[in-house]
Amino acid sequence: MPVIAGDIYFDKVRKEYGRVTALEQLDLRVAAGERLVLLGPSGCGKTTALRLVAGLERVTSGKLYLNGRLANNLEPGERDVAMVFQNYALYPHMTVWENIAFGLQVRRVAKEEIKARIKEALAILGLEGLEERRPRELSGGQRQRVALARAIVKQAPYFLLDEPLSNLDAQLRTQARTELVRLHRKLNSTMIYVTHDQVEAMTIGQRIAILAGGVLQQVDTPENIYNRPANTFVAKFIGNPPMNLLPGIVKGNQLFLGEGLKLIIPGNWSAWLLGKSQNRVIMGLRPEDVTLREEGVAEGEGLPVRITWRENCGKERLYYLAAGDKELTASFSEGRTEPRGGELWLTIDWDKVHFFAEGDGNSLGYPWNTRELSLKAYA
Amino acid sequence: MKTKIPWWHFPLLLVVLGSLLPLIWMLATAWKTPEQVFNASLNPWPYPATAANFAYVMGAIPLGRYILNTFIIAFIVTAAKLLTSILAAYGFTQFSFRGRETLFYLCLLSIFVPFTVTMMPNYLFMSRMGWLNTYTGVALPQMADALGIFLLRQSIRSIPPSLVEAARLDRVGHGRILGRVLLPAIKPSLIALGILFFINTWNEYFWPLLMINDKSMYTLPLALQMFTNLEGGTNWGAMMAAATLASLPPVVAYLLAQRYVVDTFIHSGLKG
Amino acid sequence: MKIAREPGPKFAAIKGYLVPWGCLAPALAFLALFTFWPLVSTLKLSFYQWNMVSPTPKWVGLTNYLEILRSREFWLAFWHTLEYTLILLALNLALPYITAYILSHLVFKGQNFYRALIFLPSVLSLAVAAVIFLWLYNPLAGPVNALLRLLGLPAPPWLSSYRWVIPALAVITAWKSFGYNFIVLLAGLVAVPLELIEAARLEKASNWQIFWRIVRPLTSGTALYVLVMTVIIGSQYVFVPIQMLTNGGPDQASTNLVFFIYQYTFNFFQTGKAAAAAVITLIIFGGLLFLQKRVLEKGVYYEN
Amino acid sequence: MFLNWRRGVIASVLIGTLAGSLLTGCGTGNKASGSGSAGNGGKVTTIEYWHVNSENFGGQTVRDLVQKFNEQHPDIKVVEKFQPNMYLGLMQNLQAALAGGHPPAVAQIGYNYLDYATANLPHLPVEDAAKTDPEGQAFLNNYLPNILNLGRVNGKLEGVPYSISNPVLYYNADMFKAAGLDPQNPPKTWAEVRDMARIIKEKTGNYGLYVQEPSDNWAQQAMMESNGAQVLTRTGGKARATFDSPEAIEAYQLMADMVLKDKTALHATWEEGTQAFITGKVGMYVTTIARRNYIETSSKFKVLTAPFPTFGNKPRRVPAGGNALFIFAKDPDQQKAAWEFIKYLESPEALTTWTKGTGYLPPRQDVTDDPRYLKPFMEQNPLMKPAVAQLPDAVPWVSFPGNNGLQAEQVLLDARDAILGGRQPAAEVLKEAAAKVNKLIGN
Repeated sequence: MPVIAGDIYFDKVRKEYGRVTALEQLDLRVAAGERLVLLGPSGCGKTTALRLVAGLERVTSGKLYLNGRLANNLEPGERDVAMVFQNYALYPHMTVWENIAFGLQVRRVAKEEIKARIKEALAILGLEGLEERRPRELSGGQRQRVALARAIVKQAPYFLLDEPLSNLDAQLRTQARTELVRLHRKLNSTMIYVTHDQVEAMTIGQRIAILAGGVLQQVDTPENIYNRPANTFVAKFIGNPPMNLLPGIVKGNQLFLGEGLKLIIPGNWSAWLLGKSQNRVIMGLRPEDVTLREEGVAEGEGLPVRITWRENCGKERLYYLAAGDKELTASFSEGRTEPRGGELWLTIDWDKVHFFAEGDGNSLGYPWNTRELSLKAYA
Repeated sequence: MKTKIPWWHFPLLLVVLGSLLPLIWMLATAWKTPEQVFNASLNPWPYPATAANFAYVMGAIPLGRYILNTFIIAFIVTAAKLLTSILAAYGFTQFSFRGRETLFYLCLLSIFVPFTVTMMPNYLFMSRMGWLNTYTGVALPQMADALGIFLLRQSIRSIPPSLVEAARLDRVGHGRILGRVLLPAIKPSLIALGILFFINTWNEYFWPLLMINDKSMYTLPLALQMFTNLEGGTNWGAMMAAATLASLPPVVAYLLAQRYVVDTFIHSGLKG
Repeated sequence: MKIAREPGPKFAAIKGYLVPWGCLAPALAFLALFTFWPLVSTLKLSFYQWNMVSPTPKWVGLTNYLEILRSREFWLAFWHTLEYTLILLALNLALPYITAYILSHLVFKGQNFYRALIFLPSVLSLAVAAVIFLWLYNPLAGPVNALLRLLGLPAPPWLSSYRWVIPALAVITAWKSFGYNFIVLLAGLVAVPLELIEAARLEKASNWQIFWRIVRPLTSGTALYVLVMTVIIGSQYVFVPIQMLTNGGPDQASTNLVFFIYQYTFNFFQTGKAAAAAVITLIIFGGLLFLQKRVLEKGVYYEN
Repeated sequence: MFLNWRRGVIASVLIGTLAGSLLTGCGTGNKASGSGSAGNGGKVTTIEYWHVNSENFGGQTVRDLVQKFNEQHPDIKVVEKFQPNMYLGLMQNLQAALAGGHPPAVAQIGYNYLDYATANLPHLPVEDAAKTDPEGQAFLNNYLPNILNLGRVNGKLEGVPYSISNPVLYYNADMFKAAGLDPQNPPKTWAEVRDMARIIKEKTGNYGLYVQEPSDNWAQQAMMESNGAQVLTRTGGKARATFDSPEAIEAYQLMADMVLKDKTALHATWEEGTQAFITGKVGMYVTTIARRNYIETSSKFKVLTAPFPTFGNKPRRVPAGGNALFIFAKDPDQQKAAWEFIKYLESPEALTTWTKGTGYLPPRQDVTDDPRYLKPFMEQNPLMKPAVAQLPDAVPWVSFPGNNGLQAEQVLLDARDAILGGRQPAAEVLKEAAAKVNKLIGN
């Protein structure tokens, strides 16, 4: 059931509820056929953005285009969007079949056609045999798939999903993620997927748009979001456990992180930071990118740390470290040599370090070419 | 635990007794001869029982006609109240516009306007329109009910808004959103409310008393007063027979649907 | 894909208003015509002297108000309204509250039996209730007094006694409305999570403590609803037995504000005074509502 | 789709029924009212007749009379309508009907509302109606002058007296015997009433007396005025409440003493008092002759009647109870039909039916004594005799004038409750009440 997809364009879109601003000037283009994930903590405006596309909310200012057409004043029913709600919004008094057929009947789709489409959708989602059940007689996963089926039979150019997996247990969720991606490949529609779960975002999105406080933080591929976070918010939000962020002062080729915590910055970074003329910085270090040594290192080559707590998470081990008055996390996946404890030295792989400006938290960039990873790889 | 149970049944049984005793006496007196009425008023078991009071009542008043009058009025009022309440509840929940809350609270305020404050102008209005002694006169002022609007608004708000949103995305019109999505979802509340409206209208005394003075248009509660006329002397047996007959339809309806009625009352959030 | 016609903003605006107002219109029209317009109309009438028949109502300014506020009957009606209300609060709030608590949390068998029978009187007409009690209260032959005499107790003439007429009439109303309030309160009570009560049981709280410290605060929203309804609807319900059985007598000992207004309208045809009394009543009820909003709601717990 | 279609039909049927029932004004009620057409040319003039006669109080008699009249007058159709709650109820509905512009053509007006109705309700005085009829004056000559006066207000005949009743003393002959009293010698004065009541109480334990207490002061007026008081004194067109005179207070205090001090008299509603008498719990009962039939048939003992007791040698003065017929029709044809109907109701034949069916006394002397009409009935019903004998003692039932007349009546009712309920002595209550009434009626 391939559909002709359309693109979606937010042009300085703003949404206010009374005195509360949910979205501040969103500029975002979703390409036709693309799978975009809106990611952010609750209250960041991601669901609002989705509902604006659906027409369930009206834009306060700015323009919203669907397929190049101004959509600000279109009724939801005129927009040709299919949507899966967080709570699935299945009509409790209708059977599975009636739930799926309802929208099509309203649109006066021919009976035969309705039958064919539902059959196909049920087959795709493995719902055969459940046609006569009512929602309350279904399991959570089945309900979610009925909601999906109801959305896909519409064969709409836009496919909107509002945290569709949040009510499922962990195992089902993993399974559903792959199903969703497969489904999208079949449908070919433009899909916006809203979630607060970074794993879902990373696995489902071709691109991820991260929102916080109604402001768009970064839009990029999952790899770039992870490897090249645009600011401290993204850096901290993506990755588990989150990135260590250590404020410091750059003096020449030296970085002072605190009392007795000094690092020598290698040449390429030193020149780069000099060029940014920013001496108050925040250094970002992912927990998996640090090394702990038992033997001492030269001054400026590492930081003296102490282990305060350790956690065994099965596949990996987490170490909570104290370096002077700073706290850090380090993680070690299985197989890596583990330190025994006591006085340790933490060393850094400078190829995996991030620097942000202290004031606005924006990334200071990288001294090497940042465009090596591109969107094309995922097309 | 078992030893605990009987003790608490005692106060409950007292309450049940209080609820039932007046009814038992109504029934008993209806079957008594005038002599038994006065000389054995405490006896709840009329022996020998007589159906004379019922025969007298049936002969004295056109009972069928009164049942029909009462039913028609109760039906019109119930249907109209449900219709206006449903529409208004839909309007208050599905749209946002300036002054919506103010308007809603204004509606609610009407619950607290005592009937006596409005009765006089309404009475004059009806009499000027020539609607005294008509079903219209009795039914028209009761066709909207703020309590109904309030309770249905609560019910609609208790179902997830996404149900309606999903329908809107499917280009479902307002009529069908209401008819096929919302109403089925709040069916228990609707039924409970309908029953409540029906019983209340069936039992209404005051407004019909003002509106109707034509005997052929009486409702059952009004017919009762024909047996309490002062100069004629009260025939208690007949009066209780009439009271029994007037109560029979709602009581039978209630007993038949009893579990359902009470359950819907309990589960439909009619608590407000 | 078909491209739909894009409606102009003006069209959208009109269409946007048509449906909501269309939905609200019937209810609002009826309420406006039969509740709010009469309210205004009553307010207007309260400044006139008029007997409903004469073609020209006479403007008398505040005279109606002054005369009413100076009359003994009005203040009797006022205090009696309070008296009725207090009795009804005991019989139609406190008693059903406790009954519902017993049924919902202390008794596990016969739930349906109790519910069904306790609710039964509330499907009857107040007119029926009044007629039944007229017989029960009959001073010479009525069952109540027959029983009292049998027990050797004094048997007062309930409906013509200064002391007993108000409680006697209030009982009629209470009997008829008890079941409804009981069910409403029961609905509130069964919604209280059982875990909370079990937790309290573990603390060895007595049944009364559980009711007063846990159940009552958690159901105070429902109770407030019943309270307001008892105060406002109660005085209107009491009207029916007053009108049918005592006509406010003896010597205005059973009149209340609602009956007072009725009496001035339909017995004395002093429309203006009746209207003035209606306005005063409305102000009193308004004050009560305000009080409820400001004072009582502070202590109320709402689920949402 | 089928499902949808069916639902649509049901919905539209429901809405249709609703709208239909609203638009048509539903039914039977309205057709009869008012619409008088030109009486000539074979057209039928329809008029309404409002009465207070419930099922067990002459309702059937009214229907019979109306049916007979309609048979005799093919050009007039009378529709009878019962008004609940007696004359007060009828006045309420009448007031409303007038406000709405659809009054009945003929209605029974209780004598105690005569003044109020005349002053406040637009009507056609029967005196004027009679003038248009050549036989009118001759017709009015059939009445006793003091009876015809009952329909007069300020000298003008406003309504034709129709139902007449007066208060008599019923007594339980069996109980008299049980108390050692002579059933053939009922009390003639109130002093005797008080003594006998005491004896009955002592000997049988029952109450001695009950005087009716409905929502009017009819029987109490009889007591006060028989003691020489005037409830209302009219001087030069002005009326003044005078029921606080020593005579009035004395009469009332006597009653209060029997209730409160002697505890030989019952203070209860009319309903309860009647029951008490017919179930043999009260020895003597002062109430209207219009209740004779009910009392006689309901009592299991021998009931006798005596004239209303007097105060010593003072003349007996009993207010006439019952009603006069008023014309409220506005259309000339209807007015004519109304007058025809009144003449019929007041004809000897109709009055005979009326008296037999209700117990009211006929307002026309020629009916009572005529063997063709009521004479045989009167002979068979000796209980009627005292009432007939009292007719010359009839005085008008007090009707308070002015806009507040109806409220004045209520003040007197409240006073009765206050005195007999023991709130205050008669003197204080009546003084207070008289001041209030005087204020209400404009003094």
